[in-house]
Amino acid sequence: MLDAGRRKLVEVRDLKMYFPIYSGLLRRHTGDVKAVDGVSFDIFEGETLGLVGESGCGKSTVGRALLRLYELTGGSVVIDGDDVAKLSPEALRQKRPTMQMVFQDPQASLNPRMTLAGIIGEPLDEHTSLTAPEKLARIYQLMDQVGLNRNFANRYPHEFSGGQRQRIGIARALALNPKFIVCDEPIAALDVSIQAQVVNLLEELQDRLGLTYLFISHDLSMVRHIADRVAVMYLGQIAELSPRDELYAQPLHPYAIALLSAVPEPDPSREGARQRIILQGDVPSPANPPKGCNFSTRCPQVQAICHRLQPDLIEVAPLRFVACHFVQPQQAQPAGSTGGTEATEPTQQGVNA
Amino acid sequence: MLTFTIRRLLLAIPTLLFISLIIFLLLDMAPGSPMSQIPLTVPLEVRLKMIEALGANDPIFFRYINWLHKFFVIEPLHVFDGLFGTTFAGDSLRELSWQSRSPVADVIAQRIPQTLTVIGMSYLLGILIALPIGIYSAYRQYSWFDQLGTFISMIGFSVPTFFTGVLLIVVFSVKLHWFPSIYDTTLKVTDWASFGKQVKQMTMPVAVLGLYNAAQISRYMRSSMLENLTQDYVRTARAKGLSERVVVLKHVLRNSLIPVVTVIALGIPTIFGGAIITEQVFKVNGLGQLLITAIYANDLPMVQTLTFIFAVLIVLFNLVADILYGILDPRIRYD
Amino acid sequence: MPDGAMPVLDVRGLKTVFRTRGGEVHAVNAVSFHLMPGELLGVVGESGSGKSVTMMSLIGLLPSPPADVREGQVLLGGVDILKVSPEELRRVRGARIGFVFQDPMTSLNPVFTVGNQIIEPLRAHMGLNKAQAEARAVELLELVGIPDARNRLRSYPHQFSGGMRQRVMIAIALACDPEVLIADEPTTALDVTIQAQIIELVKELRHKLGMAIVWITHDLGVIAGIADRVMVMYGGQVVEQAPVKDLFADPRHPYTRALLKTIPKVSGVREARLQVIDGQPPILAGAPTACPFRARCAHAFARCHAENPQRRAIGAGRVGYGHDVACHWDPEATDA
Amino acid sequence: ERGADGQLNIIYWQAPSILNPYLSSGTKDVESASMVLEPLAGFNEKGEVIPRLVTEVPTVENGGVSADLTSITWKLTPGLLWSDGTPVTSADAVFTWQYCTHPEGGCAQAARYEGVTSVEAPDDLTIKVNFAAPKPNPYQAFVGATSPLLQAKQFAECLGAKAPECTAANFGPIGTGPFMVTEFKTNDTVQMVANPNYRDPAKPAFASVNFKGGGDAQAAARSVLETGEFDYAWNPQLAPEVLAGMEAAGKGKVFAAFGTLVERIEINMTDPDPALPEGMRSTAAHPHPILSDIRVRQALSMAIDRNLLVEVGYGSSGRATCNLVPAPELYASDNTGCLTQDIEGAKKLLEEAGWMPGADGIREKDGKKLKLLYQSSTNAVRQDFQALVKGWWNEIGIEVELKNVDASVFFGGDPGSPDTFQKFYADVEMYANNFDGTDPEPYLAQYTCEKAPKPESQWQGENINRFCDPAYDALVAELGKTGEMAKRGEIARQLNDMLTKDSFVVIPLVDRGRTSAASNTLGGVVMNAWDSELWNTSDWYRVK
Amino acid sequence: MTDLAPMKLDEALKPPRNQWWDVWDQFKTHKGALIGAFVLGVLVLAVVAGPLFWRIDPAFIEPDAVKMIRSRNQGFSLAHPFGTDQLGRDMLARMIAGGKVSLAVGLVAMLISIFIGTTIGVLAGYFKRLDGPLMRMTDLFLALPLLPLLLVMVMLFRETLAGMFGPELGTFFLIVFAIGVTSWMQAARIVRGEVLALKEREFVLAARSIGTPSRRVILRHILPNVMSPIMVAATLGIASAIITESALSFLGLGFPPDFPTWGRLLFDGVEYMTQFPDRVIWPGLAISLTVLSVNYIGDGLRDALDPRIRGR
Ligand SMILES: Nc1ncnc2c1ncn2[C@@H]1O[C@H](COP(=O)(O)OP(=O)(O)OP(=O)(O)O)[C@@H](O)[C@H]1O
Ligand SMILES: Nc1ncnc2c1ncn2[C@@H]1O[C@H](COP(=O)(O)OP(=O)(O)OP(=O)(O)O)[C@@H](O)[C@H]1O
Ligand SMILES: [Mg+2]
Ligand SMILES: [Mg+2]
Repeated sequence: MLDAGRRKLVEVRDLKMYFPIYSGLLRRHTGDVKAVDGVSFDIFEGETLGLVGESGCGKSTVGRALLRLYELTGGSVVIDGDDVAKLSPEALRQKRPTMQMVFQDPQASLNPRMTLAGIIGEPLDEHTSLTAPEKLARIYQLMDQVGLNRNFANRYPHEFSGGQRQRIGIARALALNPKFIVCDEPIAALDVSIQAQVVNLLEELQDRLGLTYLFISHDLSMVRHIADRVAVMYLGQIAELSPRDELYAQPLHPYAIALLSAVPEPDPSREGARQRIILQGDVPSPANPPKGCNFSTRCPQVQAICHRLQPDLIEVAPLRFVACHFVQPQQAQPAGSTGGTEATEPTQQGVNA
Repeated sequence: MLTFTIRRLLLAIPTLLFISLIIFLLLDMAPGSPMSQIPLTVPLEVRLKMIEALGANDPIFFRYINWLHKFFVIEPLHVFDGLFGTTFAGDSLRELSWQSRSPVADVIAQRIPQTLTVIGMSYLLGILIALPIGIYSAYRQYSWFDQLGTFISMIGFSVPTFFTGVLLIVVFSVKLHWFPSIYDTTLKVTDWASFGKQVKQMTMPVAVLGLYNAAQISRYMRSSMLENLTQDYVRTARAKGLSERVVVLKHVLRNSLIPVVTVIALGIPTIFGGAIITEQVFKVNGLGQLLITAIYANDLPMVQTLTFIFAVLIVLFNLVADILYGILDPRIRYD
Repeated sequence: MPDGAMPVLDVRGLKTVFRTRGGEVHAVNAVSFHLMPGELLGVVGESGSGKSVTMMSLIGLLPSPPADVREGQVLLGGVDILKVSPEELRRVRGARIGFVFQDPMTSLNPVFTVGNQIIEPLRAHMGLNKAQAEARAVELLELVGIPDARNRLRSYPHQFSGGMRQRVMIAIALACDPEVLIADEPTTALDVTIQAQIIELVKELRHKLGMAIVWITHDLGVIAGIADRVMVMYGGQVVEQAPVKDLFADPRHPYTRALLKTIPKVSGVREARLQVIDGQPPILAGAPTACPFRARCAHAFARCHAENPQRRAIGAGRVGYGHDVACHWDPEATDA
Repeated sequence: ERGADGQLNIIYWQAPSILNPYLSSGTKDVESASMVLEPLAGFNEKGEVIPRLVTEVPTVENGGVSADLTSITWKLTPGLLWSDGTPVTSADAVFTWQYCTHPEGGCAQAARYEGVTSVEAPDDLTIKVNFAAPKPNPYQAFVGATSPLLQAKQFAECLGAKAPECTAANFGPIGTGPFMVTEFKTNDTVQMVANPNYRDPAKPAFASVNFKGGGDAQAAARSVLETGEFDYAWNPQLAPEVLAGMEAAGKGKVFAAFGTLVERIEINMTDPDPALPEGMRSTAAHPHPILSDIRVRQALSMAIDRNLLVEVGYGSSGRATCNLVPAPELYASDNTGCLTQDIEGAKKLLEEAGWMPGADGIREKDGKKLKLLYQSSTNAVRQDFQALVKGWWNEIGIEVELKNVDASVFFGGDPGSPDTFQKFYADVEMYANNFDGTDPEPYLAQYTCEKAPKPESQWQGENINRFCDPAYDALVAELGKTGEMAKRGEIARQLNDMLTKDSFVVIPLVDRGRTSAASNTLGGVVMNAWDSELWNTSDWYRVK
Repeated sequence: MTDLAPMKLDEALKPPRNQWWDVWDQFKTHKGALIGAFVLGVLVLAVVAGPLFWRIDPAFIEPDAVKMIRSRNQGFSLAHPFGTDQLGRDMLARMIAGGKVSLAVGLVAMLISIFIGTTIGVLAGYFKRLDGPLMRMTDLFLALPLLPLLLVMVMLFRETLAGMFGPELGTFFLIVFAIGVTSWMQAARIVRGEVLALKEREFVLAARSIGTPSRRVILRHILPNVMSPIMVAATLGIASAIITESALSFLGLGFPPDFPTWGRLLFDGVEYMTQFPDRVIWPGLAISLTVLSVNYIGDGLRDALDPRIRGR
């Protein structure tokens, strides 16, 4: 499925996005919220990369930084050959049509005072010089594409259901025939029965138009459904980046393990039998991340080294990248044994503690 | 919070210096001279001499620096001397009004009490009236009470105080003889009788201004309440089984008051600015009247000082509003 | 399920209507259910199906106007609390029925300390003095697993993470040892690891305190993990009701079936395309005269358009106590 | 009996800002101070000089004034005391003179001591004032409320540049008047009590005075006439019918006295055209294209019904006048020719001047419209006058544009402002002026050529209308040399006529009286237009 | 998947229409706004068309002295329904003439002040760099003494404007400009606050992700959403502009003195209040009616501009 010869559409290297904290009498720059702290990954053309992690770990920031909605603190983001981080404003504007975004909250991301036609038409106004009838035709075409009734063109966002609103957002993203779309939790605010509609639509469009997605979500089951590869983020860094099936079958990073175990299954028989790993404590503040491994404060398998050294994201198995001291290339075994009950015991395998 | 405050105060200094310069230039540019109220019978040469004696002919830059020096060095020293009986100020020349030739600071200090009592009272009264009205209007939105409130506050906005003030005087002083039409600034409250007198003479100006302020603040209160009445935590409070009174007057009110309190704080400098027309109508002779007479007489030192104090208050109460916000709303922290 | 025991809460034929400019919205339509002591009833259904309105109608939390609780009885310990005076109802709220709301971010008053908000119902209902109430508040916070409870009493909600706030909400709901706890989507806004923490907490508390719980959610996964019995709502009505195992094993209503299929799984076979329920949720204008699901139902037939189906029992048992469904279509008949 | 009548309440709607008339010549300041500070002699309601601190008024006849008119000698009444109990001596007068003539002092009353070379005190009670040149009118220094005696002891440290720093003295001068200050709040109130050392032990009748300032004319009038809160209100300048309505309440009356204050229209003899470069506008280099013609000016005057103006604006406190100097009798010309309105005559004059009615009723000449800009200061009565005069001028075919300017700007004299009355960037303007005391010489001398405001002199100058006639200048010079009263009167009348009925560069409208409102319970009020109107507060009493 | 398949186009497709029609449709349903619009319409009509029917010149004074004296201060009569003033001028004609000025000044000055306030508020809220300087400038304007400021403006611009547009129009521009320039601060403060919040909303981010330049983000997304506080400021602005104008003309900074305005008529009338109360009642009523109706129109417009409220 992931042949090495496929073209990399997006290459992210050591992406850093810090939000400055100013304090003191003279508003001196005293620290940073390290929302994203050195993230590297590639997205191949036509693939969907899932990005999961708990709230506040920096997923949205990665997505936004990719499209340069923020000015990056460091690193490079090459999309289709151009380093987005270094483009001039005008060049960036020219580049915008190739990369688009679908937002988390369909209500919030639509201007309540614009009609559907106005919203979908906005990118056309900005980047094309279509005549009014051509524009209208294109709007209708887009509406058809995402399954919105043409009669809705004059309606306002509040007159739509959540699923329909998200379709508007998708239509807007599609308007300029982008190659790459960042979907920032496009389904989180939607009802279950509508989530499926939107996910199906995204998949269908991908098949039809050959789109590339970065699919951000904290719904692991949905990511499993849609993504080809999945990156698990924790506190501004990638903990694990693996092909989907391998990850769900056998997560390697302790955080990935805990995360997957926490997902409830809609099946009482299995749900009752499952062992959950309940993480203790809260996520540390990204303004003041722990020394060493970011996950060291909550990790069930924490050891002394974790508090000292920050693990690198290394390829432990073909196409599987993990940032954990206890997961090393020679044996792609999950950190700790699979049994949740023993989770607190440090793993013996392959680690010379 | 403390560093925030200090930082803002430090930042305020260049701002205020700039403002003072602008005011100075503006006043200097304004037409009119300190001689405008001197009778035409005074011959020209005498006028020129008088202007020279006032120092109004010195170069503007010199006058500005001079003013700054007096305002920031000499006057504070005098205040210090006055408080502690020291003599740091020596006999350096204080900032003198061109009109009365007395130190500007003394005149202002003399005016503050009556302005504060009358205008301050009316502001207080306005708040006291406005809050319950705003709360109830919002709680019963679109009820007749609410509609009437809107109507009256709109009238309150649209009818100027020079009209309402005179109307009150005609009705209550001339026709009914209930209240004096002229405010006695020399009245000292020493016993119940003089207190009664004071209350009597304050009634009308306070009422006129109070109603005007009330109209304004009640609008803010209402919209703020409306916003908070539909919040989720109100439902939580009800689900806890709290009585309606506690829900509205504790949970909703506390949240609604936050923006209103800051609006009120931002309005306080206007108290010190005096209500020029109201003071004039009721002859209160507070800071507003002082400013207007000084402007008419082109008394630059007085106008400059008053306006600058006003600017300081505006900047200060901007800060106070921010700090109040931080105190009242635990979500906001300045550091 | 303790058969023959008295239900703590028995709701019969509840009907709630909103009066709006565009006409009446029949948000809750003849909803009946009961709750046994110590039982956890899961309520699922898509957005707008009337789950929240049903629960809020019970204890008069809906603003009136526009809401109007028209018909029905809500028997709490045998007393119809829809008929009692506002003052008495107030004494039920918080004291005998605890409520946990969906959004932990906005459901706590941002300007009062957490302690203050926990103490409020304690003082209102149990007549504790300040010191006693505080002691009890510490106990409660410890119960819901907030470390350093004594100090955290003085914190404000924004100083807590979402999961901690939701725990505080639960602590408030539990404050007066209510017989019934109604949790309206308590974990929807939280992410999975925190959700898992909360679910563990509720399971534990149920065992400790033995109260009856209504748990509203969209997430069938959560239901599968904790519920004893499940009630499925659609279009303001109860369309299916069954013990949790039965429901997942043998869903009867087409909506329930569709719902179970739309959800992707974390394990097992990965489906190529997700099932979707086509069409839009019904508009609840006017009293229902037909099945609310008819427009989206693959099995709809003439009767569905003419008559609103009544709940009928599947197999043995009364409606409401075993497995029941409100549908004209009989899968066994057709499948056969 | 002193102090028997309780409190006297006076309201001035312009509040006094200082009680030293040498530092401010504002009416409010001079008059409030006049209850405390006294000159050697004053004027009575007829304009006659009366003794105050001296035994008699010196004249040439009684030898007090030297025959060559170069000195005047005053004899203080023996035994006079300041309110602090110290004796009044001639040294105080010498000091007062020094005080006001100090080069750095900026004395507001310096004009009063003009021409005085020295003031001598040969003994404690004798004051000799020497003049540089013969002074036909020697009653300037130490005469009238504007040049009272200061106590040398109190002001000793306040000479010259130090004058403004003596706030305590300026706010509470020690005087010889019937009252002494107990508290002064600048621009607000003055509290006074009867002076225990006042020379007449029976006076004043009032024990204390509450002198309130601020507000507006209407409120002041109301407080006396309608509510009775105050006994005396200064200058209740209100529409006559409003004032009449207030008087109807029966609590008080309005008093008027006529002096020399004349409301007039001044004609701009130079061209104020905005098209002219700055520095050329309203200067003698460019005579006025329309108003240089005397027939037009006369027509303007003839079209005005002065009696109606009086009726509308002043009622009993005004009189129609054709003279710039309406009083005293000696100097007042008998000119009444303008009092009857003559619209037809005015029209005829304009036609003679070549101004023919145009299509829209506006007269034209050589394609130029007869259009005037008429400015005045902001004041309700003046605006009514403007409206009325505009109506009449319209009637005779003149288009009029009105403009009003805030008084503080109009009279402010700021050379930077285009709106001052000196700059006169308008065709005609209206204001009132008068002269101090009874001698019109300096007043008439204002209209000499060299006194025209011009850019070179920063637009300072008193010859507002830029009238320039060598004959007039010569006559003014002659007046300055003439000592004989009858002759002086004749010359003055001639000068007055040259400005008014001979040339119509000044169009006098109304001789405005001074008014005040006094309660019916206040006795002894005698309005005085020649001196402070509070000149005889020592005689005021409560009517029981 | 009926929902996803291309829909049959059942009705004849209406092309997207101008959204102002929707605003109007909603506005029509707001009762208060309609009454307000009606009253304001009547007032505007009265002052615009009034002179056609009521042909008395507002400045006309009986030239004949005797007649003039008799015509002063009259009460109601058929010849003068609103009576006459102290110079015998017809009050109705003056009310009509005054209304024209007052309404025009109120509206235009309000527009200017709202325009400045909104611009400053939006810029300060949207561009972080401008925030500090612009807000300090707001403080400065709040602190500046109004009267000297106006005097300076009059001094600097009166002649030039009068030269360009004639005395009346020139004064009009000067006055509306003066009032506008000195009354925008409140609006700026409010708008800035709103913009700061709006800027963080996702739809603004969405517009940026499309590549919409800041200028159009502001015009298209920010401005329409700060409409409602602007409306409130605008309603209050009209009232204060009308009153301020009267204060200005009283100070001689305003229109030529024979030019009636409502504010000035009210001010002048106060002197005669006890004897001829109708002299204050008419202008007072006119001002209040204007302000009230503008307020209700503002309410209606605010609702109409908000599509979420629309159609409820
Ligand atoms: N503009 C900003 N200024 C300062 N801090 C920010 C800003 N935006 C985000 N952060 C911080 O950066 C961190 C990552 O935020 P981000 O929104 O990327 O999280 P997320 O993974 O998308 O979370 P969620 O699932 O809740 O959307 C958070 O701690 C957040 O508080
Ligand atoms: N105040 C109201 N006025 C009118 N209709 C209302 C009101 N509140 C709720 N409704 C309607 O009642 C119906 C039921 O709403 P309810 O909130 O109970 O849904 P829910 O099942 O809780 O949905 P969710 O899962 O989104 O919370 C909805 O159709 C809703 O539109
Ligand atoms: Mg996010
Ligand atoms: Mg709900």
